[in-house]
Amino acid sequence: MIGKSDDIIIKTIARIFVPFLQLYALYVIMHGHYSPGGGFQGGVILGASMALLLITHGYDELKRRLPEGVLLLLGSLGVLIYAGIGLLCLILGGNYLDYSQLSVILGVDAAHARSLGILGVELGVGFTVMAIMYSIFFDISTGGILPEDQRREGRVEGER
Amino acid sequence: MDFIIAKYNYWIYITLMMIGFYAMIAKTNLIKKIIGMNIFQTAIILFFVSISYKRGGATLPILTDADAHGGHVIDVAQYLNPLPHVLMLTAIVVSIATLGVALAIAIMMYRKYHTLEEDEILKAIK
Amino acid sequence: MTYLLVGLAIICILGGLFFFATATIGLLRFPDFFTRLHATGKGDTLAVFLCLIGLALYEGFSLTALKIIFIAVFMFLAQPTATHAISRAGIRRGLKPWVKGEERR
Amino acid sequence: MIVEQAPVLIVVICLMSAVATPLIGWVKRELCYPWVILALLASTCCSVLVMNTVIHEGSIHYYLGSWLPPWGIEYVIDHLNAMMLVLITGTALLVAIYSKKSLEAELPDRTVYFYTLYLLQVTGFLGIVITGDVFNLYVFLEIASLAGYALIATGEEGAPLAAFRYLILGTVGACFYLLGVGYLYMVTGSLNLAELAEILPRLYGSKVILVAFAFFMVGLALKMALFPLHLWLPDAYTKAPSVASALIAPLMTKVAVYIMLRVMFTLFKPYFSIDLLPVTKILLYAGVIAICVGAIMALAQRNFKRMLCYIVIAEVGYMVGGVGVANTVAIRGAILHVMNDVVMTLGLFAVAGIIAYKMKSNELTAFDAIFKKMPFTMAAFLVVALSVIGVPPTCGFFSKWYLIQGSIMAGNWIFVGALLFSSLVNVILFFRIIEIGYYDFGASGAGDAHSHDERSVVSEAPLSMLIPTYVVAAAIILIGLYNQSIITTIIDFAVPKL
Amino acid sequence: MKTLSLIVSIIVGAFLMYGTIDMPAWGDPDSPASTHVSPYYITHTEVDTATPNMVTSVLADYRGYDTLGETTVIFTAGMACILLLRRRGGRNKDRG
Amino acid sequence: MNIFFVAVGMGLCALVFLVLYRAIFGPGVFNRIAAISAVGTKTLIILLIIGYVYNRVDMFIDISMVYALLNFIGCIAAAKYLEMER
Amino acid sequence: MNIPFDIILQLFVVICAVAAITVRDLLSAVMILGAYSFFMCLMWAQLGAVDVAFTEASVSAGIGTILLVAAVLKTTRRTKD
Amino acid sequence: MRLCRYFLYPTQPGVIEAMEVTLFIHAADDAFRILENAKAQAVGLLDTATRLTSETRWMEEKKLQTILKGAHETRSGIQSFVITFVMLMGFWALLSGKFDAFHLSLGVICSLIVAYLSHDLLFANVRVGDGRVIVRRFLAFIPWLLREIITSNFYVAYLALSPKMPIDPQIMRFKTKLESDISWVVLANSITLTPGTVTIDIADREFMVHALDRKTAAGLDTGEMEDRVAHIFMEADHIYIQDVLDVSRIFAELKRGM
Repeated sequence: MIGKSDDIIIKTIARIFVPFLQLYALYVIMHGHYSPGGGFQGGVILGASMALLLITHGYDELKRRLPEGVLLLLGSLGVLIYAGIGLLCLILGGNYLDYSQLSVILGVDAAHARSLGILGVELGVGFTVMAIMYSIFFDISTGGILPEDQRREGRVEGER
Repeated sequence: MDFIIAKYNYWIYITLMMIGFYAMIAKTNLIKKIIGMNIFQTAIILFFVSISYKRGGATLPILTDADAHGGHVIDVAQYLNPLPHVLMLTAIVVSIATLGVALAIAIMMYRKYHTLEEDEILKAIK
Repeated sequence: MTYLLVGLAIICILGGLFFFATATIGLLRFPDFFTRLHATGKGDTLAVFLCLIGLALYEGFSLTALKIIFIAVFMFLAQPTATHAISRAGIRRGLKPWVKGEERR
Repeated sequence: MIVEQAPVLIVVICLMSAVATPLIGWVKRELCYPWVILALLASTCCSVLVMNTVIHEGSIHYYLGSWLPPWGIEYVIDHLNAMMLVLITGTALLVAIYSKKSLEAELPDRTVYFYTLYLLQVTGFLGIVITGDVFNLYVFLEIASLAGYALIATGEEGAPLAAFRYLILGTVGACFYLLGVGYLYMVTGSLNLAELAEILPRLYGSKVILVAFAFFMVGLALKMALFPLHLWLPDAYTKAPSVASALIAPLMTKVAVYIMLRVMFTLFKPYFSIDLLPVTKILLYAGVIAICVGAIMALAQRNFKRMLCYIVIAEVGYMVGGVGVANTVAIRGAILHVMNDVVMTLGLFAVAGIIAYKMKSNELTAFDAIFKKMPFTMAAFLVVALSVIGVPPTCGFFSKWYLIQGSIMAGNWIFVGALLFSSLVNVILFFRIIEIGYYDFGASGAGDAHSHDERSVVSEAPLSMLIPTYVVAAAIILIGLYNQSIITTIIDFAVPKL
Repeated sequence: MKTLSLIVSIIVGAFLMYGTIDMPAWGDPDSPASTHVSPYYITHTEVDTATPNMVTSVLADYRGYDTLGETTVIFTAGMACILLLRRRGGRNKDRG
Repeated sequence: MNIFFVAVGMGLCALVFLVLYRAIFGPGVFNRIAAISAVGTKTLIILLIIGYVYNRVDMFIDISMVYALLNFIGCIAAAKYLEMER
Repeated sequence: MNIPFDIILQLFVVICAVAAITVRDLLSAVMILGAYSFFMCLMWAQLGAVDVAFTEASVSAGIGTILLVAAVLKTTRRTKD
Repeated sequence: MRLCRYFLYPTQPGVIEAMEVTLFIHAADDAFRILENAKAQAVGLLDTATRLTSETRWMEEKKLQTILKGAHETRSGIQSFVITFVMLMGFWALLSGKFDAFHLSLGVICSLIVAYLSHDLLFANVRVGDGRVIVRRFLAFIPWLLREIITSNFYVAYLALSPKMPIDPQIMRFKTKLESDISWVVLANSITLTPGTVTIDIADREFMVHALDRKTAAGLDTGEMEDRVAHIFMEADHIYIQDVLDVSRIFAELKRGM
């Protein structure tokens, strides 16, 4: 199901689009303060760009770029960043998720500390959403069987 | 007449909700049920977004440059109510997460029984 | 000058609307899948292009206009590719193209 | 500082360790089990700390992000919350200790993700119970539900279908709840539970409030499997893996009952729920029917776990009926029964898990001569069974006693009748099992000497499963013995002022 | 079954329509929803958080805990999919 | 000018209505995909026009862009999956 | 924004919803659901909920439809109702 | 690729420059002789020009290959990384519209990440050619394409609106002589956009095209578009009249320079 596409046109166009798509997703995450968007939306776009890469260039190409362990790590890391920022505020003496406490280490006033705290939180959300969306997509489109396992079993169903 | 004009948005959301609810209960196909679930959740989101709307030229819940740096008093009626939007972002996320899990369970079942009809699966289990 | 720009924008948008209309009519009237793709693949590309250029002209020279033009360029690349992908899937799945004299499907 | 921050730490420790579990499992799979126990232990300590603070200093308010209530989210912890917190963390800890062997037998290759979802489920429950914000409650309700669907779907043959039905109905329930929140928000403009409770009395005549209340109730009834909406429960809990059902069966329905109590008596004033609307009447009759149907259906089952599921439905009937009687004594009984029922259901499902682990089956035929094979397990089972029936020194007796007393005071003889009927049925149920287990019928198998020898050999469950079961049995007796002090220190503060 | 569910959904719909009678008119700027809590967000977002987009500031700061829960929901869904569908636990099998 | 934009938007809506006929009744999946990609392109323009009506185009342009990008991805994915259907 | 625009969009949404649950081919139903999400997104943009529209656009067009299509093709297109 | 080399290392590739100049001078004389002959022999012009251009192209190709063989690794690694980074940074500036230090540094970080992740995507097997020439020729190609697109749209409009709908769909196949994938993509998309034809499939260099009627199918068969695309990417040993004009213009420049 996630085999390489043999259509040269789609492959080439996807290849050209993917970097721009990823940069656009990062832009959406970073500029959630000023325009619509934020961590979740950007994460979804990142996940979609990886899904595009997966269906056009195949699993191996993607694995070379982002191994599965890294993906799992990113998925967990996102929530850990979010909860960790909250915990950091708690350790600095405020309540949980009180970003204004971050002004001590960031060296800016409270309002901007909150702004930066929002940025960090959005980054965390983006990581998690990217990894998880991609993972859900991968699981559903392959039925959860990794292609390498399939190959080991000698079956090549789905590698059309 | 006034009643209909003032509230037609709510009527549409109720219609959508009935459609989704009917699909969730009556259809036997699992994917159809999931589609119904999606419609149902979207209807509720529509309801919330309708709450946040203000007639009379209110603009998006993002401060314009003049208001952000002008230092003058911000007119509340000029901006839409942001809170329901926030709640609905969360609800959309929940709906997509539910969709993922539901599809995973449906695929799991298809793998075992080779059908997506609920009654046929029940027959196969018995 | 501004009047000229606005007039140009209106002409562009109306042209886009016209091509949208023909593409839609083509989509409805043509006899089979592949011929319908002709309508959407060509008509929509130009129509979107014209509309976006018109909107960008109306906006005047700004970053937003640049972004709109970027979308236009993007659509220029994406639309034919999507058309191609769909038609290829159709032919690979064994859809027979309509030939003259058959009933319309 | 720990004491001040303890409320948030209860949830956050659970959440962060849940998120870190896949990473730890990636490094080494065997580390997951001690990690989960460690996390739950820390969480339990915090919740006991919170409980202590609540008992001595009254209810706690904690402002997340330091934003004051109508604008930010706040935690409000009073006696009812604190009790639920301790119950949830304690149950989760016991089941986690219990889970090792059973999980290795049932899901050998998926333990890492199972533990992750396990912790997430506990996080969801804790978040529901601790929060003072109606929308935040919805979010955590969804966390708990999603984790629950997944845990149930990993079970035996037919579990996916049960999980799917649960998913559909659970989503309807959660969406109804969300709709109720929307209606309330529309006419009040606030999401904070305490503030809503202040604003709402001015609006009690409004139809919007009525619809919102009805949708809250229907949604929660779906989640707690009240009688006409209980159809998803038996399949789901029977077919789930035994660890999952030992976690979900005691907690899910009770958490829903907790939300119902909050909605009826904190969000809305008691006189709205009791006097202005016929809600309590409906709840009373629903409870009565649930008890009768649960008891009768339990009699008809040939599968032990399925029988327990119908008992759970009947127990939900107790609590809902107790709320429906609507006087102080009966509600006190209902709240005490929430506590007792968590413990008793945990004990029952733990025993069912042990038997499934040893016998590979939960059919009643597997109980042949089980007293000889597993004397210790069955001793614990006997204590739990006596409590479910309602025999005096155990805790089950006292909650039933309060319920009966309350309904007599209110003159609700039908509820008294239902309670007595259900006790009778429970007696029949458990004595049937004890009979099968005590005498060696030899119904299954070839009944020759060889199998007879095999049967009489003692093959007791592993200690990691036995110890939690015994803790539960001890808790049943202890709650029974000290019920008076529990009521005076905790439950009397939790009962709403009618 | 079909008629029954149709009846049920129509009953639910009718009940909801009954509820709309007392609702404030759609888009009324003076309805309680727009006057009670949200004005604070609109007027204070720039002062408190230096973020012009109030949706972001409410999402990540005023009600940041909700968003933490939301992220956890996503995480839960991902883990659920892996638990349900992956037949071999990824590379865990080889290492653990 | 506002009136003009609203009129264009209404015209596009009418066209979408026609395309919807193909999307709902069109024989086979392929006609539907073609129709839905056509709906997507028209939606893109309608979004921008809504932006002009609100006078905040710079906020709507991002949505429009993400729409274009993701509609393309969806189209490609659907085509690819259809191609290898059993 | 203005009433006729609103009513047209709502009409579309209802038509799509009815079609999505009545079509007898799952893949087509999923496609129509995609169109439904498009209109929902438009409607939210039109009600001024930009962030919600953004999320819906990214979720429905980006992931939701692809997930449903992948799931349908992983299982079957046949349905009885 | 050479484009960027010129931009980034303006002083370095002196060797290449020198070799090119000699080559060009060499070719210039040839070309002028040919052009003078062409006045007399109008028929022989194309043939000779063909030979000439293919020869120069062949020589240039060989030279480039020898030069670039050693530098291949660094090119695909660092250089494409840098180019990708610069392009992405430009894209970021377009998107962001905020030029203070904080947002620019964010942009640099994001561009670095994306460039690291996908530097080999944007320039994977792009055929080596003169970047400046390609860009210029591509820009020159666009007006023609636009004209074709507008024609095609009017054609579709005519077909859609005419009551009898005079169509006679055909499927035709032809082999292409283009070599690189990017040129295939340009060709295929141009075919899709121009009157009455849609590319359906490419397999083994064979294009499968659906045409609305016989005439458009025949129009495609002359291969004009393919020649234009080949001209853009300086491919295939086929000559198009513009190539000659191009070459002569270069030579005129050179002549003036000397």
